[in-house]
Amino acid sequence: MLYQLSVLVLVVPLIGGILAGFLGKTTGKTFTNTVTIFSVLASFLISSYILYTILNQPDLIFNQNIYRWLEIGSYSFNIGLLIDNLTASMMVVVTFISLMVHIYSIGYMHDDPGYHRFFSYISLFTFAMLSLVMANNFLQLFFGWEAVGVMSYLLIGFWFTKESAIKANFKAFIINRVGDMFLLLGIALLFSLSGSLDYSTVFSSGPMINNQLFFITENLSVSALTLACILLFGGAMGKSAQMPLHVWLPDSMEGPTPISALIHAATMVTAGVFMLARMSPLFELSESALSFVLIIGSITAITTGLLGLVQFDIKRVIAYSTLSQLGYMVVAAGVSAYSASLFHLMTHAFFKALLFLAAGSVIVALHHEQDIRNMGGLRKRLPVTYTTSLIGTLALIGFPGFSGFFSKDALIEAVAHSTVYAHEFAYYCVLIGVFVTSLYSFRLLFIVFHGPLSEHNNNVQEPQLSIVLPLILLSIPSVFVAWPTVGPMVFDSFFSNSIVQPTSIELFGYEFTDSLHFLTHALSGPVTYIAISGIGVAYLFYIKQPEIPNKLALTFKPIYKLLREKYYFDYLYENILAKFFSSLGNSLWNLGDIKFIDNYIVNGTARKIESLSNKAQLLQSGYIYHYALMMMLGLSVFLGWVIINKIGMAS
Amino acid sequence: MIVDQIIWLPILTALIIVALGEKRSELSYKISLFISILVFGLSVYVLYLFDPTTSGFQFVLKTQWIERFNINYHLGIDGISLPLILLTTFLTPIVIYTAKTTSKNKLHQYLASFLLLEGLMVGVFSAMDAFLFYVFWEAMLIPMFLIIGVWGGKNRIYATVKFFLYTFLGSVFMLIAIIYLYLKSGSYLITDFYYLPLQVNQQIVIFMAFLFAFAVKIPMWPVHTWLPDAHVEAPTGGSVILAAVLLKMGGYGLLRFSLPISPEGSMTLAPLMITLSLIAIIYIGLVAIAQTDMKKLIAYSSISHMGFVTLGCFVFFIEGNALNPATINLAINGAMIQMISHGLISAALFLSIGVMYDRLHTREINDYGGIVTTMPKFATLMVFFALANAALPGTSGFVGELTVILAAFKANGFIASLSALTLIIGAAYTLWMIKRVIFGPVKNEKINQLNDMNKLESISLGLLALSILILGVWPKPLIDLMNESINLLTLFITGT
Amino acid sequence: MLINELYFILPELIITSCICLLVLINSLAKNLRQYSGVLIGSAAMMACIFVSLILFSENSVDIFNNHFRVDNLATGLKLVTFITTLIVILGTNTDKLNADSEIILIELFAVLGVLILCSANNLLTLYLGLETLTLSMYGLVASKRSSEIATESAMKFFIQGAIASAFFLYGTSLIYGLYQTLSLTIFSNPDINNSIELQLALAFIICGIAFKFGAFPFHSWVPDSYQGSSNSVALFISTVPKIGAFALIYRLLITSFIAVTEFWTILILVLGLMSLIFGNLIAISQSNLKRLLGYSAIGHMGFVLIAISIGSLEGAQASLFYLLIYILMTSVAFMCLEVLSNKNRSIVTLSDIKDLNSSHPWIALIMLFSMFSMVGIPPFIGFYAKWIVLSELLNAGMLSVSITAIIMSVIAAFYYLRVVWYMYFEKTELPVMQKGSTLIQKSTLSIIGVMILLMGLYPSPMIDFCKSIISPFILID
Amino acid sequence: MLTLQSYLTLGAIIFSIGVIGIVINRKNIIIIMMCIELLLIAVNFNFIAFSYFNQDLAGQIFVFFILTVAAAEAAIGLAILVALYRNKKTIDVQELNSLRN
Repeated sequence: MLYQLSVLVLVVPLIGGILAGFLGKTTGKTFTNTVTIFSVLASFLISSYILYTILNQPDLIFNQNIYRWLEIGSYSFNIGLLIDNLTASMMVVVTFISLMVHIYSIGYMHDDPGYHRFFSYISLFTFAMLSLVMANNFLQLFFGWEAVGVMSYLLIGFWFTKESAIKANFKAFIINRVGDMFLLLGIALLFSLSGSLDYSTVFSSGPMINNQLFFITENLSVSALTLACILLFGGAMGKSAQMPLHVWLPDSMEGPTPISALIHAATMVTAGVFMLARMSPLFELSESALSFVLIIGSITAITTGLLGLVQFDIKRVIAYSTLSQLGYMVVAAGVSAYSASLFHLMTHAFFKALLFLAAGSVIVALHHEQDIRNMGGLRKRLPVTYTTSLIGTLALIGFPGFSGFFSKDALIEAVAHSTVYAHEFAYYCVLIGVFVTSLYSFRLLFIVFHGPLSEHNNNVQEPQLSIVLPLILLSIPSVFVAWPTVGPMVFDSFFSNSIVQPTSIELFGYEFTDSLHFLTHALSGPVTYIAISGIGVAYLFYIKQPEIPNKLALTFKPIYKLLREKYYFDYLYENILAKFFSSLGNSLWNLGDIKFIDNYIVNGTARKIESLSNKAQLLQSGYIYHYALMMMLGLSVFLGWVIINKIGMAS
Repeated sequence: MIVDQIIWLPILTALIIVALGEKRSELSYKISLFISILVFGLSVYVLYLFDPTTSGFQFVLKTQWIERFNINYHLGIDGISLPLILLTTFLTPIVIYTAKTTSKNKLHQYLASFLLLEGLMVGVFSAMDAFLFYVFWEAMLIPMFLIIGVWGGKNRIYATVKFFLYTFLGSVFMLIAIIYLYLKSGSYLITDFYYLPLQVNQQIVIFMAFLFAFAVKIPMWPVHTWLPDAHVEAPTGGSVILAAVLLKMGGYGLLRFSLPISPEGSMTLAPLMITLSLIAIIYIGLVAIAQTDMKKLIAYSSISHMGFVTLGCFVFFIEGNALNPATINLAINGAMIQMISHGLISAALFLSIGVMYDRLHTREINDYGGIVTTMPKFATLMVFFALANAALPGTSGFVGELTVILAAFKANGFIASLSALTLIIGAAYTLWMIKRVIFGPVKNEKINQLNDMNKLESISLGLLALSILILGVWPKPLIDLMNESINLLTLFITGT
Repeated sequence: MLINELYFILPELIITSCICLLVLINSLAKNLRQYSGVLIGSAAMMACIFVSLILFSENSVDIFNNHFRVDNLATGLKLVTFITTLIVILGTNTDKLNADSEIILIELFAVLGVLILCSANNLLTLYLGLETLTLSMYGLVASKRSSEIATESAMKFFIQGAIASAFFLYGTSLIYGLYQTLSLTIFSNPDINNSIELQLALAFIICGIAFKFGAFPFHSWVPDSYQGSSNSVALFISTVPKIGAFALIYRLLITSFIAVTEFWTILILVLGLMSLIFGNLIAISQSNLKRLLGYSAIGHMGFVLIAISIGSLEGAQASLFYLLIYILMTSVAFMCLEVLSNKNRSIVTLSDIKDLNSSHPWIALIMLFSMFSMVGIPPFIGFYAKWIVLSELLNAGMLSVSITAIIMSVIAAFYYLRVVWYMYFEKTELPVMQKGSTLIQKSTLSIIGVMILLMGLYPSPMIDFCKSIISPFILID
Repeated sequence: MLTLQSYLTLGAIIFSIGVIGIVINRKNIIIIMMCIELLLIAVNFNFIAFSYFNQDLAGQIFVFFILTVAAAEAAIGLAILVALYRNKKTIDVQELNSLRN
């Protein structure tokens, strides 16, 4: 029963997407959005039902193959479903956000020529994402992994006539491919060790793998498992945009705003985090892999947050905040507090989607104006948007009581109590990160909504309902979702059937009784105060004395430049690596192929033969006495040969 | 019997069409289309009759041919040849169908050449007698030579002569090897060669002799340079058949001759072969990035993809110190799938380029841009094919590369990692082309005038897209077809 | 018993009588000239074919005091000669020029010479046959009296031919001096001593033979006479005399002088390789189609000689097989030219056949058959020729030689391809638009053109034929 | 007393003279034809010498044939020469080189 339902969850958006894609153009907008929205709604309802059921009857959890994809000798690769708490909750999150975005897009994409294309893409994306989270084996994981990548490729480049857009989506795909390569290699390594791609088999053989070695050279070797985990995490770095593979995410803002909300904030980018949680049985076995994860995560959390401070594109600011939040989640995974990271993933999904959609509604209201320097004082004009984005911001910085507060605090607790290598470093990173987060978030809020209202924004008003509704719908969970869920999800054994992690005591050194108590306990920690101080500084900088930031920028010019240039990563990738490889290809082609092989060897031989033939035909002078001479020489050579032979024999 | 018909029906039709002459090319178009579809039907019927649970040859047909040298007209089909035959008979109708997109002079000869090619290619894949194999193998050069030379581009003569001499030079060494094996075994039956007791150094020599022929066809670096020229100059149909089927003959030869006849030889030379494959995958991939001509780009990508075939054929030799049948199975199956899927994908890509070329008469990437705004349907398919070429999961392109990489990793992590670079490089050159050709602002007025695919084009491209998708979503049936035969091959390789 | 000895030389008699008949007609009834040659010639050939088919069943006899041997080889080669000649005669233009120069009459003389060569069993007979053939060939080449190059090439041909026959005779004289006999049967005695005198004599004789084959460095007459003579003549001299040459080498070396096989095989091998290499190399840089075919003929003769140099029975069979196939291919090639040209325009250079595919698709196709057959691409018969020679070479363990041969044939492929690409790929402003040739010619051409393909599809009969006429009992070892 | 040896030597010398004559002659064809006759004479010399010393007639018969054939050959040769002269108005060896590649 449940199995059929889950298959339905998977298939319905696919069908919706296909219908929209093929018939959308002819049948018109209403058909398109109805079919897609209803399909997504259906899968949302079903997945909520599934979640509900397995919460009540945990024995219904199942891991079943749909069909055998490939069978070679003893190896078999399957397509299958693994439905447990982790999957179910992810399904709910994904489908809910996707539903919101669908509804939102009705308004946002209203007069876009590619309307039906857009809807079919996002439905297909939903399908891909679902197949990623519902996978019960690496093959399907990889399939979903790449499929979401492709959908994001198509959606970033949705406005394909914009040079910047197609540049961004190309970049995004290639960088994701780098991650995917690592993921594939990790999968291959696991396969070569365990002989299967099914989660269950691989995980069960984890301990056995653990003490195997992978020989880099005859005498130099590493633990195969650690290598595998790091390779897998390499994949996560690509998808979840961790340093140094993060550069694609800010550029991906070239896509329509709903996409930024759906793919580049809520769902796809969290695939990496989800994968880490999924692979917890393996990661838990390798201390060093965990600390690698931890270090990468904390670096990302802090550095990308700083970048958010100097951006003027409303969406880019949020994008950088997404990056840093992803860093938080990875950090949590690094200290093996997977539940916390997943919890943060969930809350973040809600409030970040909210923030993006709010930004989107601002953009729509201002007729696709994205530069915050041209905004200001919009709170009177856009009350709903203002409130909702305020809620989102508060949730983001982890203001007490908001969902973000619980998740972030639990996460930081975990880091504090961690004993993994480099946990102190991580701890300071996340603490500073909290400050930075609130600073840039409120900078954005203040600049956009407070201050003087520029006159050309005078007649701005709230966009239509389909845009505003999702904001309201999303702000509800952004505030409250954590209250009931934090206990079971983070501290209790909600994920115990899908994730291997230490007990909450070991993790947080704190006995959870109820959310309120957790709140009060959290207030004893530094986090909240750091966050509030961040707000204060932001108030000072952007309301009281708006000139300070510029002063700072001038005083710390090099640092400012470094931030503006995003640590020169783009420069490195585009102007050095890309250039290098294309020029390498060029020279290989010109020198290797054309000059050497073709001209020198192939045509060279031809020329040689031709010249030989020209030399040889000089024999045919046309003079009879030459011919006669040739004949005579021929004869005399023979005779001479005979005689010499004879002499040779004689002597 | 039926195999016989699959071979000779197209060839006889070709003769008839030539006899019909230029006046009745309309009629000959109809005839050849009908026949080629009929032949495809026949081969599907073979598929239906084919028994995948047995490893040996089926539909065997044997009659005396040249008594003096104990040569027989000896045909048979096994799991390795059947998929390739299906590929051939599937693509030929498409090529013939799309022959009408542009007006050609001497259309009848064009069609005849393709029918001739089809028959000969099926002959190559179904010959059980080495001599017969060689006859088909060489005879193929003639129609291809004409196709490139008569209906090709500006520089066609250079290209086609280069193609001919390159391949001819390669295959004569194979002839010597075949004769040598005959003198040893007293028969030209390929399967008799498998049982010959050969010293390792003899095996190496024989392997090299065969390699000359197959490496040129596949083509492997450094004997690949005929391919880009041939592709660029060939008419669309020519490129399609060239990339989709002719290249596969090389891989087929490796599986049919080199590996089972000289296992120790292959074992000894495996490092060389693997190196060449990796060079093909990486070096050629990088070269592909540098291309400005779409056909050249796809040609180089073909070489790079065929690198996976050769890798799959040899990588298992370096696993540990003992051969592991499981890995051999995995790798060779991977190589086979890679061949089939590359056949479909490259065919599709060349057809798509043909679609654009017929409209704008240029293959330069820089002359294009923003195709999608005027040809949305076509652009969708083109992007799909491009992604398939970049080995996107869910398309057939992924299956082969996945299996080969898995097998490679079992053998050696570094070779696997190097070959996995194709994920990046392949995506880079394919999507780089897509970015500049399909997307972006409309480049010039001509592109504004373009009209989307007509019925011919959409049907043929659609068929290809469908088959690529199906193979990608559910490759199991294909594997089940080959599994037994490949098991047998594995036995020969392991020498048990 | 003279009468039943005459029965065995019936073909020769028929030819001779036809010659006389032709001479009479041409001199008495001038108006019949134009067709008399073709009619009588072809009739004679058919008769001879019929007769030699009967003789084929007879077992071999030596007649005229062992001067004349009629065995399988003789009859078989004669049969081939007749068929070839028939084809040639049917393919020859029946225009005024050919009629005036009575080429068919002279061709019949040449055929007579070949026949005598085929069954000569005595150095004297051999010499007479040889001269009959050579002299009439001089006449043929010079038959285009009014043309400069024809006469010039004839002159050169004559001089070289004379020198060659002198060489041959000198060798013969030495042989005679050594053994006081001219009868070949004596020489086939396996225990004659391998003296230096004998070797010197053989060296002289082999030079003579090499000239007949047109092997390097005795080849210069081949391209000249092909280019100089008219297409009709080239068609003849490129085919029939080669049979005589083979008969010569077979009678004189393969079946005689078995004792010194090791010696003469080396010389033949050297000649073969040289002609293979030089013929094909020089052919690459030819623009005149007939000259090109001449050099390609040298290359092919290289193959034939290499095959003979194996020195075994199979070698001889392979070389005969190659020779017959070469004759078929060449006659097709030259007949294409013959059919295309008429008195207004003679097709000689490559540029003449540009875009032939548009004007004469069928003839172009046949020419393509012959060209690819010469390259050695299956399924055309030329491939089997090369393949058999190669397998015999490998069988004899001559790997390096076979690789050289292979490489050379790949190089040779280039100029054959050039002919094809001129016919198919090039465009031209003055296509061949003339209808010079008769229906008979066209149909003959079509038949033999298709033969190239059909024999390729089923070569067994040809192989068996060669096997049967080179009967094993000769080689004693 | 003359031995076979000396006859053969003489024949050889004549033969070589003939060949060399052909090769080094740059003037006209008539000389070449004479040289050819020399070659044949040398051969005849050999034959006769052999047949005399070996007491075997076949050689002399052969010589008769050679003579006749030589006559015929000369006839044809001269005929060609005449035709050639009619066309080219020269028989100078150096100018007969129109047949080249």
